[in-house]
Amino acid sequence: MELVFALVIGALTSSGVYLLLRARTFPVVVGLTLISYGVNLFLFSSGRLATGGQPILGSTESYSDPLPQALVLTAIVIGFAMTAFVVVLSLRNLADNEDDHVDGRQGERPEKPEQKSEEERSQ
Amino acid sequence: MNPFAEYAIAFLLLLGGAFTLIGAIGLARLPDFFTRLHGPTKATTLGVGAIMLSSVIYFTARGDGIGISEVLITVFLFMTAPVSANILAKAAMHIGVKTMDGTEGKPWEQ
Amino acid sequence: MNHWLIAPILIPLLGGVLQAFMGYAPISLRRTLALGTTVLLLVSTIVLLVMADDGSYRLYAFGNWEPPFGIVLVLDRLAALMLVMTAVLALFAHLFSIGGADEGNRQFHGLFLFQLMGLNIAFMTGDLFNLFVAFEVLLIASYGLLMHGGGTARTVPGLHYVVLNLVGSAVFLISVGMIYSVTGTLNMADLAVRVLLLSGEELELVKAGGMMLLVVFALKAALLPLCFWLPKAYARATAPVAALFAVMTKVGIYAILRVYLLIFGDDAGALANLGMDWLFPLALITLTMGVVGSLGAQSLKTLVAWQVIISVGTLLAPIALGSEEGISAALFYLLSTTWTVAGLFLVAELVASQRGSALDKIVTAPRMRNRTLISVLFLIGAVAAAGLPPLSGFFGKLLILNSVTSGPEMAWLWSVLIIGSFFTIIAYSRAGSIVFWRTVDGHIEEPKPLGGNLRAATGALIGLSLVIVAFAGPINEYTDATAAQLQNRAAYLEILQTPMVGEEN
Amino acid sequence: MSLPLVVLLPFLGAIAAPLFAQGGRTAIAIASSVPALIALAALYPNWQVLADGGYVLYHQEWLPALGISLSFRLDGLALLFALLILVIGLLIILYARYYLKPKENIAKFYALLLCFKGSMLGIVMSSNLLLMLIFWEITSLVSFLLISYWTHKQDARRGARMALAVTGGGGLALLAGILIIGNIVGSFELDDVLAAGDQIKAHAMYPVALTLVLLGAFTKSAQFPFHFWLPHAMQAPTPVSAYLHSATMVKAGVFLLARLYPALAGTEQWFYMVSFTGMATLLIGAYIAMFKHDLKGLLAYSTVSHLGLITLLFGMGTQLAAVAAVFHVINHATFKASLFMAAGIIDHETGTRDMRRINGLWRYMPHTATLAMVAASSMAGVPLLNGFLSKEMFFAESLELNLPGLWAWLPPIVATLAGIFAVAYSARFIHDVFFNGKPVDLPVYPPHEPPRYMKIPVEILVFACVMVGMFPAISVGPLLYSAASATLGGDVPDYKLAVVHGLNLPLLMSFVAFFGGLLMYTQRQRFFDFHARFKEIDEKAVFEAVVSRLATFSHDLTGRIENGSLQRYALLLVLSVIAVAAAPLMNVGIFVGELGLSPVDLPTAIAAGVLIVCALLTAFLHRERFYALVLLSVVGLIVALAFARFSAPDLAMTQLSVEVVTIVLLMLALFYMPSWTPLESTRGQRGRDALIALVAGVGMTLVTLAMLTQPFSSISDFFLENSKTGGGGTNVVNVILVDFRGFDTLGEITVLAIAALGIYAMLKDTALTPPPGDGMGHPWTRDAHPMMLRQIARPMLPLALMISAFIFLRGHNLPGGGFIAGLITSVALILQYIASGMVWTQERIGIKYHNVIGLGLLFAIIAGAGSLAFSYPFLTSTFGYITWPVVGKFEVASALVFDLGVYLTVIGATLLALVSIGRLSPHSAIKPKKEGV
Amino acid sequence: MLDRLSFPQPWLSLILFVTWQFLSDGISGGSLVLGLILAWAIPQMTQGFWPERPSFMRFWLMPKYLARVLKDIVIASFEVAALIISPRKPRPAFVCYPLELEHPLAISILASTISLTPGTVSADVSDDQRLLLIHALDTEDEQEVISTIRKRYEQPLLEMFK
Amino acid sequence: MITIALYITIAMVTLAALLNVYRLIRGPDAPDRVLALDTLYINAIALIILLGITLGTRMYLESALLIAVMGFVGTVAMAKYLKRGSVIE
Ligand code: NA
Ligand code: NA
Repeated sequence: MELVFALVIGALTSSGVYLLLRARTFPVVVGLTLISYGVNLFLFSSGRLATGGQPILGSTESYSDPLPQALVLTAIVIGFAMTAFVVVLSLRNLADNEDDHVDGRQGERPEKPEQKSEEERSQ
Repeated sequence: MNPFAEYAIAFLLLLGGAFTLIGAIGLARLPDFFTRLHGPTKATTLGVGAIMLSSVIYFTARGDGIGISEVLITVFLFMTAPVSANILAKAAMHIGVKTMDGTEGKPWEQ
Repeated sequence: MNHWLIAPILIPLLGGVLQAFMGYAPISLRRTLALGTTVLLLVSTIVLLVMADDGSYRLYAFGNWEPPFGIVLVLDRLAALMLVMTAVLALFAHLFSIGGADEGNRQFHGLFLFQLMGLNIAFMTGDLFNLFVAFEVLLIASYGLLMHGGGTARTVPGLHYVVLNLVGSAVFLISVGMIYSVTGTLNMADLAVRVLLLSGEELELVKAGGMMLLVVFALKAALLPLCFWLPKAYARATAPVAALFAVMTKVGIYAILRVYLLIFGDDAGALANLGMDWLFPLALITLTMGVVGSLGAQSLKTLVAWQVIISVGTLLAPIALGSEEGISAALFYLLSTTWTVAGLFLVAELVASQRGSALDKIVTAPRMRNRTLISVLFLIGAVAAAGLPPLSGFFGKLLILNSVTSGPEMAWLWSVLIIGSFFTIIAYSRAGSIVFWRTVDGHIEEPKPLGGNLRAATGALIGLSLVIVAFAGPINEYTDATAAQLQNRAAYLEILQTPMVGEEN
Repeated sequence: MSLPLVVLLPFLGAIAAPLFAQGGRTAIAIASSVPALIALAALYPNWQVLADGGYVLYHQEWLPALGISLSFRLDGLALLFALLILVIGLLIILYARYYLKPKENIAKFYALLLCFKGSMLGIVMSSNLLLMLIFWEITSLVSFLLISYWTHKQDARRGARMALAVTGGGGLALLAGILIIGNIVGSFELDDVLAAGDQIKAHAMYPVALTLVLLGAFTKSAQFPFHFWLPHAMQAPTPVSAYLHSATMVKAGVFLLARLYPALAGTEQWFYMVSFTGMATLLIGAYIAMFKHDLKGLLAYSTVSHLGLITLLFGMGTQLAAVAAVFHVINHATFKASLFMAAGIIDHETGTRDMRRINGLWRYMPHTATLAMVAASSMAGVPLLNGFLSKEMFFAESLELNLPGLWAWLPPIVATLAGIFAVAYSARFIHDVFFNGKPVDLPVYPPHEPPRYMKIPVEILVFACVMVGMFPAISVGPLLYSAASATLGGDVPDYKLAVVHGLNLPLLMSFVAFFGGLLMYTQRQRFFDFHARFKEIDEKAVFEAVVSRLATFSHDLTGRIENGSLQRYALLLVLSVIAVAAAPLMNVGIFVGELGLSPVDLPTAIAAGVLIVCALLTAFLHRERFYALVLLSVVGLIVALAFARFSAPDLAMTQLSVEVVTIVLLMLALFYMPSWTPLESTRGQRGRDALIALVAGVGMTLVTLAMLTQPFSSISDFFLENSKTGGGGTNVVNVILVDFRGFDTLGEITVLAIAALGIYAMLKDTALTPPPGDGMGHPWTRDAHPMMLRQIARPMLPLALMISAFIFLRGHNLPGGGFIAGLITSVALILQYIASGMVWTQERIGIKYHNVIGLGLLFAIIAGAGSLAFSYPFLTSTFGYITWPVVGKFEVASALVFDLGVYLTVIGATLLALVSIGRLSPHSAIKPKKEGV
Repeated sequence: MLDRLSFPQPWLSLILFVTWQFLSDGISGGSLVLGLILAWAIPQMTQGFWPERPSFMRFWLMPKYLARVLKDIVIASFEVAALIISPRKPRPAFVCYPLELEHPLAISILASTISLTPGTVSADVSDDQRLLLIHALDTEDEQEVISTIRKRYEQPLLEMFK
Repeated sequence: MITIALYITIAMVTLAALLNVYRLIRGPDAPDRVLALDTLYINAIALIILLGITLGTRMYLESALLIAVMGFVGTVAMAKYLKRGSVIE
């Protein structure tokens, strides 16, 4: 079980990291989402894996660790807020720069031309 | 547990499983989108409905009180499945997915 | 339990909530309330500073749950120092924003106050996961603030900043998971106790987690090679936001100080001084990179943004060496550089507002309005930033130089710091002489008048470098005491014994 | 107390002087003179102590941690320099009163001059090395501002920057040197340092400290090869040149040599470094001075040369040489300051400083000419003038140097050669300016004598030259003695101050120099021709080019590193994480810990397999964006199932609801984006990224495996034990969220709230043009709100609200709670938006989401703050059981109010975020109102 | 004023009340009171979201209709299952069904019924709500499909929504 | 008996899910994928119910309910995106 779970987290991380390194906002956002799935599962599993041990008092004999669950719940909600923000930011990027690159190929108005008037070159 | 309940539960489970599987087979096997649409909308819905029913009987028979959530889920599924099918069909017609050879009539323009 | 401890969190929170409700209230009312909140915050942090100065640790246990089970706030000298530093900075940045930078977006004041709340939680929390939450609060507010002000220039750097920090947050959570999975606790003091018991695979897991945490903090602190998100983001942020952001990298530095001295400090056995051997060379390279960046800067704001990077390197080098003197020196410099850099961002904004289309670019332009005032402010700021006498930056750097006494570290730190200062002087003198002195004939359309708020806020932040010099003795005593307190791990651990309300006697 | 006052007074004056600007230039000049007058008066009472070989000390602790104290020390050396600074300073103030044009900002000038004066006094009177360094660097800064006083002149700005770079940089080296010395001695107090000379010289770090200190001294005193800044600093107004660049600031370097003489001198390193630097400077300065056509340029190089002379004297290391050095400091200050002032007068009156145009001024300004000629003669070393005396001492000392073999000839030859050059350029100064035919094309013609008062300072200084030259023992004897005594640390050698010491070798050298110089001057054209063959280096241009190159290089380098590519930054971050985590993980031998692996059941394995396949497919097929989203949904669904499978019902529910909201959000965004990502990366890049991704994934797998198989205990037993009794609920996760760790939750809903507010703010004036149809060429359908969907959405809302209420209320005891309930309500409302559109739905909701968010946070805060009234800490929960008729017994918990806050915030934030995006749609009739102030 | 206290959608309220009793762990005083509150409050809040509520409806005919549909679903499901499993190719057809029902809710119920009963899926309703497009999985005679639907489902619905 | 029936059912539903995933990956058109996803959601409901019966707990029923709700909304949103572009307008 542990191996399967570990492989799942590994696959999520790998896919997420690969997408994170893409050149456009959309894959990056998808990559971040995958990473956060992986991270949530990881944090969750820091309390170890249990079957049928839901931490509802009285529902079972032995309980799984409730603390990581609470942490992950917090992490999920925060992750959602962050994802929403970054999605909207990529929309803003699209609006401002008319395409969705994040690799420096656009969006940056070149600063070079203004260099001419440097003091050093004035004479 | 009441043996009658046990039989019912087992029967409903197997029935539900079978229908779910058949719905999935339909989804996998049928030739075009519109024919595939038939599998999930009913076979799967019915299959899950049967499993729900077995769950209701199971927990009721165990004396955990009447399980109504399952019924709620089933009702909900029966209400939504046609709408999902409808809106997906509309999307498919909009995109203009191919219909299988020998289909009578035509989808509407969207 | 002393309820003053939650004041720096509740005050901005309530202020922020109020702002959320008041979206459509007249701006004057919103401004008044927002500024009032900041003033109240400052007052509360000063109270805490006075309390913390007795050298004891004060604990605030949320929900009256004793640590390590509940979340606690811990007030000590370091926390109080960070709180006051931030509140002072915030007050002036806020005052500046009221000069017009807050227009065009009704959420500005709310975001500003929430950001302060996040910062203050980060400075006070004694819980590792709550530190994560604090980071998220201050980050999400900073994302909003960074994008404040319209225009397209800040979108791309904003996106970089946000995405990198999201990855950082993910790494933070992984670290928390790794550490929790071995120690089974989240309270920092408890962690400090438990890491001593580790061995074998468990130890390595915590070590890896701790190192990843260091990467997260280094990302916040903008340590090379994780600093490249900063210059453009800061340079393009609205001025008061950039000024407030001067404290953002310091959160990373604070976190390194807090977590690494407490959990992975000298006494942490096999985990002692985890990662510090990485930190020192990286700090020096960061400093160098900052100097290179500032030499190549083509606008004042970019120049100041790279100064932030320089500060980070300057601060982390002595921290990495870990001596009490070094930490004290770093704290002194921290205070100085944070305020100075913030002030310089505001100066750059004044320049931009008075130079027509040339803005704050380091190019020749027609003579700006209000040149005398602005150039004097720039001069003072630049002297303080470059670390020349007689302003605060000099004393900070001097303390840092003095804190290392021998060995190759001394040679490296001295060379990099001193040569770096030299090139910083060149960068500032070049920028200043081009921007302020070199003028061409031409017309500048009537600029916005420099309102009293703008002058007062900028003048005050810049002037603080003089105040620090005037009170250098007491401040240094305080930072000495803070460093000593930080090094005394055992004293911190006593918070675990604090009785809860109703348990006293 | 008088010592710090002396230093402080000029600074006070700098603040006060501008206040007199209203009163005109004379008023402000008088006001600016007051500090120096008071200072002189304050110094006077100390004279007797000094004359007796003692010194006055003032000590006040400042920053003990740094070793900086407010220590001042007045001894002979300090007094000598203080007098130079104060007296010449007074003369400069008077002179500048007439020199500056009426429209120029004289207040600023005087203020800066006074600041300079104060910091210069600080240098010479500090008894703490770090304090001295502070003043040292202030002089660099103030001189920067003074040189660039005429900010509109490019040369002035450049000269100033160069001066700052060299002297400020030297100051930093000096700082390092001082810190080393302080470390060796254990104190920065001058007394301690001077007393520890042997200790310093014996220390391993001595050569380093010495080099650094000398770097400071040499840069400040314009020693070769740092001499180049000084001539360019002549772009300053002449009073500045006269004051800073002849009398005071450049003397700070040699002052430092004198000050630290007992501590550092007397070693081979000292001897070679100082004397050879001095020698080179002496010769090179004198040589170049001959060829300068610019009056001030000539004086500047002459100054360089004389500073070299003084340095050489200090370098010799003999006591007599040191005395000569101190003596020459005085003499050079007097004649050079007067020469600068004369040059300034000439410049002022003729409008140029070019000696090729200035000729025959004797006819126009005989008075000034006389003064200048006397001073220039002193510079040349003509007997009966003060320059002659110290030069003789110098010649004598140059013969005393014990260099091996033929090297012994070097100093006297250099000295004589420099003497020849000095005579030559002095002759040129006299002849070329005041005689040599008629002026050529002067900008101001005819020139005449300057205002009366402008000449007074020159007269005074020239008078001093003559007095010292003729009556050295009377005029300067005691001062020199006490200064020399202070320099040498007590034992002054026997020396005689006489006009002529008789016929000896030094006198012969003087003769050679004098006639050689005159001869050289008469043959000047040959030398000029010879010199013209060498290309002259314009140091300023070089400096500017270097700085400019540096700036461009830095900019390019920065641009290459900080290239604006998120990919690179993210790569660096990922690599950093991998790098730091790798080392410890390498030490983990076997990643399967004590607990070993447990068996896996088939459905779990299949689900995991599907998840893995879908995750990898998402990565590999991401360019087809909608497909990627569908795959992502599968992943999200299986993650939720995993939570359920491994005993986390709350998480499963949260994950499910968040997942669908996220997908809706992504689709809202995808509408505006290209539905395809074109292939842009190279195969190599993809391979590299895949490799890194693989490493990251393998790393996480191993870590997870190691983690899951370690035995474990945690603080959670406490939560399980106290959840019911202390928190009043049986759903431990929920009790943790609203009670044990309620503060996290408060932070978390704040995050949600801020995100929504931020999103709203960010989008309110964003305009996006959506594509007219999908990526495959189909225009969008007109049917925005299909009928069946609308019909199903109607009953869905009340049903969902009831489910929300159910999930909310049971949350404390069973899976559920505020978050999940809030998300269900949100999703139900989102369905209304999807089914019936923005306008329709918004009309019916009728509340501002901002207020819902605010209300939610407020509920949470109030629930938390209630306990404060009972002086329990924030967020202390309370619960109780109440029995009502009909209703029966039920639980009332403050945590429920907190959870209600969570519920409301979640709804407000989720909907505000989604609706803000929805409003961008061109079909939406709800347009964001343009926000005013 | 009293209007505000009424139950704007009594049937909905009833359904909510009953459902709540099922959801709650057994019927108790608490669940009754809470159910009553919810049954009142939720329709108060959501009534605006259901503007085109049918003004008249014979609810009592509903159970009979539902029973018939359920029976059809179960029986016909086996047919479809058989079809899916069998190797025979289906003979699909798009059928335009002219609607007699007018109320949108009624049309929706009919369309849903058609979709749930095996062999047919409602693919679309025309803009003027006069035609229903049905996809039949395996049919030879379109008219038979139309008449079956008309007889078995639309007529009862017309009764209900009279 | 129930246990055996349960295992067989779980196997069938899991197999069904696999077939859904096959269709989802195979496509060929976007509506096919969404349809497959929708079906997968419904299968997931069945799996959760079966999990609950296996574990003998009803703690996961609400998760199943939520899958039903969320699956529907997700499907609707995706379908609307495919034909209309803007999901909320
Ligand atoms: Na001439
Ligand atoms: Na409690």
